[in-house]
Amino acid sequence: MLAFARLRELFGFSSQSRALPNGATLATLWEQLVAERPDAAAMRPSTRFARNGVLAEETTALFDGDEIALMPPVGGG
Amino acid sequence: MLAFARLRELFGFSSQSRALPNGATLATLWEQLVAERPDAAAMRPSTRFARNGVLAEETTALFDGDEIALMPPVGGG
Amino acid sequence: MIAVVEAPIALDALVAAVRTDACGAVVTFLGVVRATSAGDERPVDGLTYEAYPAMALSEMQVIATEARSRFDADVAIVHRTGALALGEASVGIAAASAHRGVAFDACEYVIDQLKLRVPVWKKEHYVDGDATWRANTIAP
Amino acid sequence: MIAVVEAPIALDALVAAVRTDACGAVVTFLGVVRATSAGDERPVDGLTYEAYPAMALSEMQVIATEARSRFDADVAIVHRTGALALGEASVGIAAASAHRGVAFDACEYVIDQLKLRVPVWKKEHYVDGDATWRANTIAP
Repeated sequence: MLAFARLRELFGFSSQSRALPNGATLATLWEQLVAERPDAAAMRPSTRFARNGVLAEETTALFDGDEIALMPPVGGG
Repeated sequence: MLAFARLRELFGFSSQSRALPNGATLATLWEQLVAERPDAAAMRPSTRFARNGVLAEETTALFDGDEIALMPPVGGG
Repeated sequence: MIAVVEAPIALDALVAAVRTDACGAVVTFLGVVRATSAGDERPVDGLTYEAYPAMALSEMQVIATEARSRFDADVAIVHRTGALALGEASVGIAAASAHRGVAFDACEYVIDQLKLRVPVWKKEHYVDGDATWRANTIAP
Repeated sequence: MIAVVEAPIALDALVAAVRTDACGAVVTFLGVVRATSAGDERPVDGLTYEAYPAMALSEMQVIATEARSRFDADVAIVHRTGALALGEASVGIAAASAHRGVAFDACEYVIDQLKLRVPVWKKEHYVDGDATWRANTIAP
């Protein structure tokens, strides 16, 4: 799991591995993260997820070895 | 008097001085040139004149020391 | 040339990457660090850019392919990451085509799409010592 | 920087001439010699450009002033004269502004106006040995 920019600073990691229950989705993962850092809850509307380099909805199921990215609104250019 | 590009090749000069009668205009000058090179007549519709670096109509009166330019359609860029 | 780099962006290399003998026009865009940001009056003394490199590269490649198919123009895109000082270029784009209109259109398309879609983030560092992550505004 | 030059055009120098700390965007245009010309299928192996330098400079200056007042962008314009080979740049333009939209608009305005108004002429030299003075087509 990768976190970028403001989310990286908020969660305190740029890369982290994590075990999830069977049937976990991106929503499951986000709930875990918010349980640890309640002030992250307000970031949910602006956060986008990617699974293996492709944008993904929070209903997306996760599998062993997936690379998940937590991304705030982009600011490139 | 300066001639550029195809007009330079046609008239055979890039720069030339010439005496004109009192009251001469750009039209007078062009008539002199065409008298010398009749095949230039067909170039008249596409030719533009400048007097001292500024575009000028053929009715423009000429004075001693004027720099006249004979210019085909531009092709810069 | 599609790249995310740490080193300064070389404009001539971008042009060389897209120009062919069929091209009559090469349009380039440089995004440079400026002294004030939209919507914030505090003077800026630098930016830090951060990317998700693998996804940034694939998204830039998709945008380049779109530009080629929409505009018949070849494009090169380089985004720089790390700490940038005032006046340094964060992104460089070159678009080459037979005719200038499509080269302009392709270059503008690429920077517009890059700002919307490519996973890169910037933090503005102000002269007063503060810093803020600044998202791109979405055009109306 | 407004110039008519014999030497190759240096894009970095054009950018440096217009960029200031208030600029977030620099757009450049290079017109380059290409292998075929519009409306003629014969392969080109080079162009010769000729200018009326004094008037070309003053007209380029007028266009730069128009670009500044219409678009709030600073522009640099350099036209090269003499014999140019395939791939060499005949004209280079840089436009710098706080925001990218106006930099694109200013750069495109300058090249469009330059092609209409600046007293420069080009002769196309074909691989078959023939050569023709080629005027710019007037946009409809």
